[in-house]
Amino acid sequence: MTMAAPHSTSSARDIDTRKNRQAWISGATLIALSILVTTVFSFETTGNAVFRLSRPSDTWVLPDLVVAAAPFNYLAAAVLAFLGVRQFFRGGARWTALSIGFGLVLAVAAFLVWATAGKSFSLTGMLQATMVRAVPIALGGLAGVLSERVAVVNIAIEGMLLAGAFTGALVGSLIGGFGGLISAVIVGGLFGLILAALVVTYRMDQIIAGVVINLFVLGLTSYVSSQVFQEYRFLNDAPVFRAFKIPLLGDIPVIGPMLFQQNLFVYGALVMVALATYYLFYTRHGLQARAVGEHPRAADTLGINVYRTRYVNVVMAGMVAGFGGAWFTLGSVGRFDENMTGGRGFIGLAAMIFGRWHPVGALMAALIFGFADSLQQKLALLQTPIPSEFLAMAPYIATIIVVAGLIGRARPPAADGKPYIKE
Amino acid sequence: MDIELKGITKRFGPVIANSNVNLTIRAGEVLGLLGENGAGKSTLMNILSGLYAADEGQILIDGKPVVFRGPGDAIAAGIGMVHQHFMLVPVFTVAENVILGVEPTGKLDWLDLATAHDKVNEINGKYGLEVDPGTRVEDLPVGLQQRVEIIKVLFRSADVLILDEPTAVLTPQEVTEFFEIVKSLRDAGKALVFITHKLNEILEIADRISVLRDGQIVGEGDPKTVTEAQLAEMMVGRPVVFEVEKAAYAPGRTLLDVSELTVLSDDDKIAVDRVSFQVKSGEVVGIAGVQGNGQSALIEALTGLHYAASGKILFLDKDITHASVRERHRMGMAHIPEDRQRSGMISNFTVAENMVLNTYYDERYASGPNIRWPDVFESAAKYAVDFDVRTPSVFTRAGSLSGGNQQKLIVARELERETCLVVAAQPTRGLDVGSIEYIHGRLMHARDTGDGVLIVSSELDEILSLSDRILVMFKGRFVAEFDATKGPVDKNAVGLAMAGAQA
Amino acid sequence: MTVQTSSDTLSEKLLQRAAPSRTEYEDLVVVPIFAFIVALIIGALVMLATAVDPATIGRSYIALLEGSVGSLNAVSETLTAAAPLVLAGLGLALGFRAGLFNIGAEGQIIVGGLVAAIVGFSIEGLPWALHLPLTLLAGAFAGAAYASIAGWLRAATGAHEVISTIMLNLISYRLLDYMLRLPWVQKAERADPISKSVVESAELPRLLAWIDANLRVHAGLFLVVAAVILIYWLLFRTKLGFEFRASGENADAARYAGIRAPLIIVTAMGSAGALAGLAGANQVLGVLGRATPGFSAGIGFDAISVALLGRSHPVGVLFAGLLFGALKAGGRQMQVDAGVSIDLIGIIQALIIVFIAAPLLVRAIFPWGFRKSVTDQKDSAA
Amino acid sequence: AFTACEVTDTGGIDDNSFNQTAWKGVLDAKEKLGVEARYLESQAETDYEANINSLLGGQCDVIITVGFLLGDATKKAAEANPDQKFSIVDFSYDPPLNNVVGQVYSTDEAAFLAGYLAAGVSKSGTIGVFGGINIPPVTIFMDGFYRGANYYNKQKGTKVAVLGWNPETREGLFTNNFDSLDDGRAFAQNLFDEGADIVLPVAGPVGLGSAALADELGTDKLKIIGVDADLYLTDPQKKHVYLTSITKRMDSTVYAVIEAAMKGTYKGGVLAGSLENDGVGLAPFHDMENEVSAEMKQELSDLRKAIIDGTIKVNE
Ligand SMILES: Nc1ncnc2c1ncn2[C@@H]1O[C@H](COP(=O)(O)OP(=O)(O)OP(=O)(O)O)[C@@H](O)[C@H]1O
Ligand SMILES: Nc1ncnc2c1ncn2[C@@H]1O[C@H](COP(=O)(O)OP(=O)(O)OP(=O)(O)O)[C@@H](O)[C@H]1O
Ligand SMILES: [Mg+2]
Ligand SMILES: [Mg+2]
Repeated sequence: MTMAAPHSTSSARDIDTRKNRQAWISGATLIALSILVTTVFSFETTGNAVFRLSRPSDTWVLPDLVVAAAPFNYLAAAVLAFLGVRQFFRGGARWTALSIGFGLVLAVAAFLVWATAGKSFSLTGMLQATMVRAVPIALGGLAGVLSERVAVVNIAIEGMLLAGAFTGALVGSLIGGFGGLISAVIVGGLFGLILAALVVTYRMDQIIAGVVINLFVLGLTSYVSSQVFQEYRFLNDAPVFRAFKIPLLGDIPVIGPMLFQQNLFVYGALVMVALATYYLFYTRHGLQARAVGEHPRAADTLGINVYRTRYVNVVMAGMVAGFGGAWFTLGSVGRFDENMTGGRGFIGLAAMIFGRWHPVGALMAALIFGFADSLQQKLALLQTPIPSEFLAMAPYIATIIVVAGLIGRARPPAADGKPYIKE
Repeated sequence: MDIELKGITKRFGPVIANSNVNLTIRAGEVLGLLGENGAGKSTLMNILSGLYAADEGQILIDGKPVVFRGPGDAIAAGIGMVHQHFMLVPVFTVAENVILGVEPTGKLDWLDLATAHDKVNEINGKYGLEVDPGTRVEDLPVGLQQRVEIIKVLFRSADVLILDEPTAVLTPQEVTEFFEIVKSLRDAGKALVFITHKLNEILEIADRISVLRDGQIVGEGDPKTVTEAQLAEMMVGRPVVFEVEKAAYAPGRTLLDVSELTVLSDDDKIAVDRVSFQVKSGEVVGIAGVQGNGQSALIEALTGLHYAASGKILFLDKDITHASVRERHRMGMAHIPEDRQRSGMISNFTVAENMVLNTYYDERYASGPNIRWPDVFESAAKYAVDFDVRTPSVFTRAGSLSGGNQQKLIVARELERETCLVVAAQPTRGLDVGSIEYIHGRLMHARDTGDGVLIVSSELDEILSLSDRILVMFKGRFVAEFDATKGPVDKNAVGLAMAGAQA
Repeated sequence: MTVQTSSDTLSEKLLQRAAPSRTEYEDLVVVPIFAFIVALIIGALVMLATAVDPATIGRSYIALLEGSVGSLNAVSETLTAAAPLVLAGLGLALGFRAGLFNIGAEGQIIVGGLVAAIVGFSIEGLPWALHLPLTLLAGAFAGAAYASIAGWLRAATGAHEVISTIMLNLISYRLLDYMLRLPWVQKAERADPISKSVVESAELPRLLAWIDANLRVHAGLFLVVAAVILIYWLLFRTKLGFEFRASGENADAARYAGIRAPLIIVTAMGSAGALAGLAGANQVLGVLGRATPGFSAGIGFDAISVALLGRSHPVGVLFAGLLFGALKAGGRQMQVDAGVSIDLIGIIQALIIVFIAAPLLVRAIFPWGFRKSVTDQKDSAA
Repeated sequence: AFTACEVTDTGGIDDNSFNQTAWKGVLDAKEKLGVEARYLESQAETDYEANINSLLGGQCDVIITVGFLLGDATKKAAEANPDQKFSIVDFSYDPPLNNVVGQVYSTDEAAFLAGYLAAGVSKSGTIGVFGGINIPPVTIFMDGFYRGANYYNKQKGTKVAVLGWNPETREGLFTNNFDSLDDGRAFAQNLFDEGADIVLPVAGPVGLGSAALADELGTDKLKIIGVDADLYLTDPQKKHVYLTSITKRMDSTVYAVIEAAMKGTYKGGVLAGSLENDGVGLAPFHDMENEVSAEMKQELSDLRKAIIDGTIKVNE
């Protein structure tokens, strides 16, 4: 391996490398963004965009962030153009990803400034909402990571979330919030167990098993909700875990409200992401779990019990999803409603893929989604000329763009979706 | 530690993989285990290593019967196995692979990788293995992956090492080094079982030889007295011809003319670097090289699976540098891909469907948008017979055939149609002598009837016995060329060139 | 000469198909029957657990039967509900066969149905024989185009189709809401967001209106039958189908065989979208007569179950679709007659799929229902 | 027995909103008139026609369909079955059908009052509104609310801002669904972050999520105005957060239709609910009595009269 480069650089130059093409494509994208920012977001834009960083009630009140709209956007366009042109001349290399990432952020900022020109909104509130909206998606994504890392495809996240929400509401109404939360986690784990049994022991197709669990949970919870909750309303009136401020940290401007003035579920999600990262990548059982996901036969030959590992991890995934599901009821509105998870489990699945099967990646993906979602709400208030339906599409379109443009072919665990048959 | 297998029988549904097998394994000795594809060697050893449970029979360790409920038990009893198909997690590092299942752990289940690295280095030093514990296994050449497997077994302080076809992927130099390791292990008092299809190797290294056929022990041999021919006959049940018969070298027109071809790997590294060569009709050109030196990328570029970053490929005087896979097929290029399971066939398709995998659109089988299945079935049956593909019917799942028959199926598909250039990558990897004999005969037949044949193989003997000209590839370039038409080529010289020594 | 004949008889032997084994027969016939029975029993247990008295449970299952096949109207409702499920299910099955997990049928139904509605109301004066096919084609084409976005993204950038189709579903809902309040789409003088009505020449005529005006079964039925045959033919008889299946089973091997993966991905997605779009058009032209918010009614998601239950085989999809249609129609009757919430049907559907998709489970529950596995082995060995 | 049947919209019978309010009318009739009551939930729009069909055939004396989305299906069934009595909530036909009573409501009148009230009660000078989907049955509330607050500004020279709806561009804040309670919470939070201390969610059960937020924040920070039913009564768990509700007395109109059908006075046509006949109105303030000044109460009652006699137009 020592004489790895007997090649002249000239031969590397004139050949058509993928990297060069990528550099050109991203260069063109950046320039297109620059043109967009100039023509649409800067031209005829006047006034200041005011972003409120603090609420009057905060301990330390920061002044509002006032941005002169037109100059800022012209500047942004110029930077974008510079980055784009640079791509063509320098071929980008390792700057490509960075440039395009920075360029996207800049374009979003320019868009925001344009929409806010002459008005104001609470940036802190938006970030706090970003975090809140990201929680169920991040937990769903984390549940996906845990089970797919042992090669069990988890389409059932949606159902597990819904089961958690339902149990949280029902048991929470009867014995209180913590009881509800624990039961939700247990029931989530139970569905994890069912999924594991179906796919590991009974070798059912993993996708069918997931779809079926979703269908079953939706049917059962809707049935009970209309057949029972309708009549006995006290069964569907759970207490909500309130936000509590972590002393000192919670007082940090902007970041404080986002991270440290939240409820149990937000802290729980952050802790779980950290724990899962530790478990998967720094512990013995995590190593074994990943081995089972990548090459179950190899794990088996080394005396690792593939089936048991799959059971354990899928049950853990179910428990995480159960916790995430409880967020809908115990962490948000205190009552269950039919299909109240509204597809958040599927978005969690997307977050998992987008986050490259890594807990932190899934959290980041969920935050991007949460950001697009709360941005959309702010824009609706700012009265942009864009119809509300199109604003509501923003998170979804953003997800597609990011997945297509930045992620490309992510590599799932090698054995993902394949049943393991001993002998 | 001595081990005795007594009356082992194992069935997979209707298949009897082992039937009443008795075998003794002794400390300080290398037992050579021979047998055709599907004879039951791997199954027997998987039973010994606890992966499978025997249906009947007993395992005795130092005279005491033991029962293994899983590989964990066997490992605990000091039995380690290096599997025929590597049991390594490609995305893990060497150290992670080695410790998997017996991880050194700190508090809170913390994975102690530092200790793991130390231990790997310790074993490295003891047996002269030299593998960097921090490298990802998928980035290692096959030869080194092999060593990782051995380190794994040693790390578990095994006294019995089972090596299932460990040399199938090694260069001659690597085999020599590997045998050194085996000998040092034997001298350290370990018991070894060595499975291979290569008779010369077994004669060189084994202290005793057992031969399996159809799941039964059919004979034993003493490596000092027995000959290769005797062993081969014992395995196959009939005399085997080792020499490849071929007609006199009479090259015709140039079929393939490659000039200054550069190919990039998926991560944009240069895999093939400005390579030029030609293949003429009626000749066999062999490309020798250790895996990972660009042969696969070269083949992919020639067959249209990977784009050429620069350079030119002429086929039948036509520029096909940017032609599609299909166009090249149509012009008469046949391709036997190196990984038959992954890319050569579709296991869930039937034999018939696989037989027409790249000819289904041909007029012979299709009219308009339709495929005429009866015609397909008939042809498939014919070719299966012609090429000795042993299958219950053409409607059988191809995945259920044995490896040798799968390979014959692919060869049948590629050679039955009108071709003029055969590109064969590792055409006989992992096959037994009988199948190898057959496939070599077929390739030579193609040459003798005027086709050009390009063979890429890491099996040096194969290259030497088939090729008219030999090109040695190292780090993406041809570093040596040998002419085999005027007399035998020096095997050592080729081996050295493969290892990068300047010719 | 002798060699010749022996190889001929050999190849003849190779052409003999093995008779379907006992296990195959059991999986195909016995397992579904058991699955259905177990699902009903568990459904009854759920009802018992929620304080429904046994008499009502009995009444509800009788209603389920009556409502699905008990009368002409019931059969008509079953067929009406099954039609879009089968159409969209066929599309999904096609995708599954090609290795694409397309969750996007819902969005494709919406876009297909919406475009069909627009073509259906905006052209007037065309004869029936021209207008209806044109409208159906427009729906199919729109569905295909919408699905192709996900296909193209997958082929060009590797973006996972599961994500992109989920997102495209969500986008399509908003798009529909938006379109329905555009002045040229919205029904005149109606404040609510429904499209103009499809003119008569674009409607799928009701087949049994001459018996009773309330019988809703419509000419979309012919579409369904044609689609089942077409997809069967496409998948198992044509070159394109072979390419689909090859790519789905082993994309690598397909590439080696000269099949162009990107093209296949886009074509397969497109065909799947066309069928889903047709399902949307079927609803708009045959059932609703116009586009309304949420007219897709989750059919795209039920179709996933239908395709999976039908094992991605056109005939299987047909039967699975009919089963789901029957449960839907019967469930309605169940709610009316016995007052049991139709949501129970969801539970029963899920259970049926579980038991059909995991034959091992059914065998474990009913060991006496099946031959012992040892005899099984002897069967296949013989 | 005399049987009254209800076909719900897709929200389901338990939506805490118009399906449920209408069902309450049927239940009232069951209790007071001794009729038999049945309902059928629509799971999707494709079900409407089938659901109505399955209630035909003489088992129901009167069929009540709920929601404007059932308009066409009801018309079709009514024309095909001229002897069957129908009534539809939130819809009317022009020309009227002989066997359908359309029940419609001038909700903007009540919403106008609510807007006026909210503008007066707000301490922050900002009030907010959001809707389910951008469709007329929703936006009519938002229009009335917006104009009511503006009327207050005009009268008092104040500058109370209404967030979430612009009657000119007809764009605003919408959850784009009627079932995600969590959206209801997030959207209210968003409005609260921008300074609103009173929020009107016009999105059926989604509004219950907003109520959960107000409960958590405390009613001094955020108050909710309910829609359709008096949510103080129908959502007893969170009753303390409701300043008032814009009521649409679907229960009383439904009851009236059933009673008429039973007594033989049933006649097809339109039954219009307005401030005048108490078909729509503002619910009592209940626990919030003290939050609303006597002066405001007086003004509201005057405003109500003015709207009824037409001196104030709510729709301009
Ligand atoms: N992530 C995990 N995957 C699989 N099993 C787990 C996991 N975490 C804990 N367990 C199980 O919890 C139990 C206690 O763990 P502990 O580490 O003590 O077992 P162990 O001695 O390592 O067992 P083994 O050697 O069989 O793995 C074991 O049964 C273990 O298999
Ligand atoms: N898991 C299995 N399921 C069913 N049949 C099996 C399985 N493993 C092996 N067999 C069958 O058992 C027989 C013996 O296989 P085995 O792998 O032991 O042969 P081998 O001697 O190792 O062959 P090779 O030289 O190809 O490695 C073959 O017929 C094979 O098809
Ligand atoms: Mg319901
Ligand atoms: Mg073997």
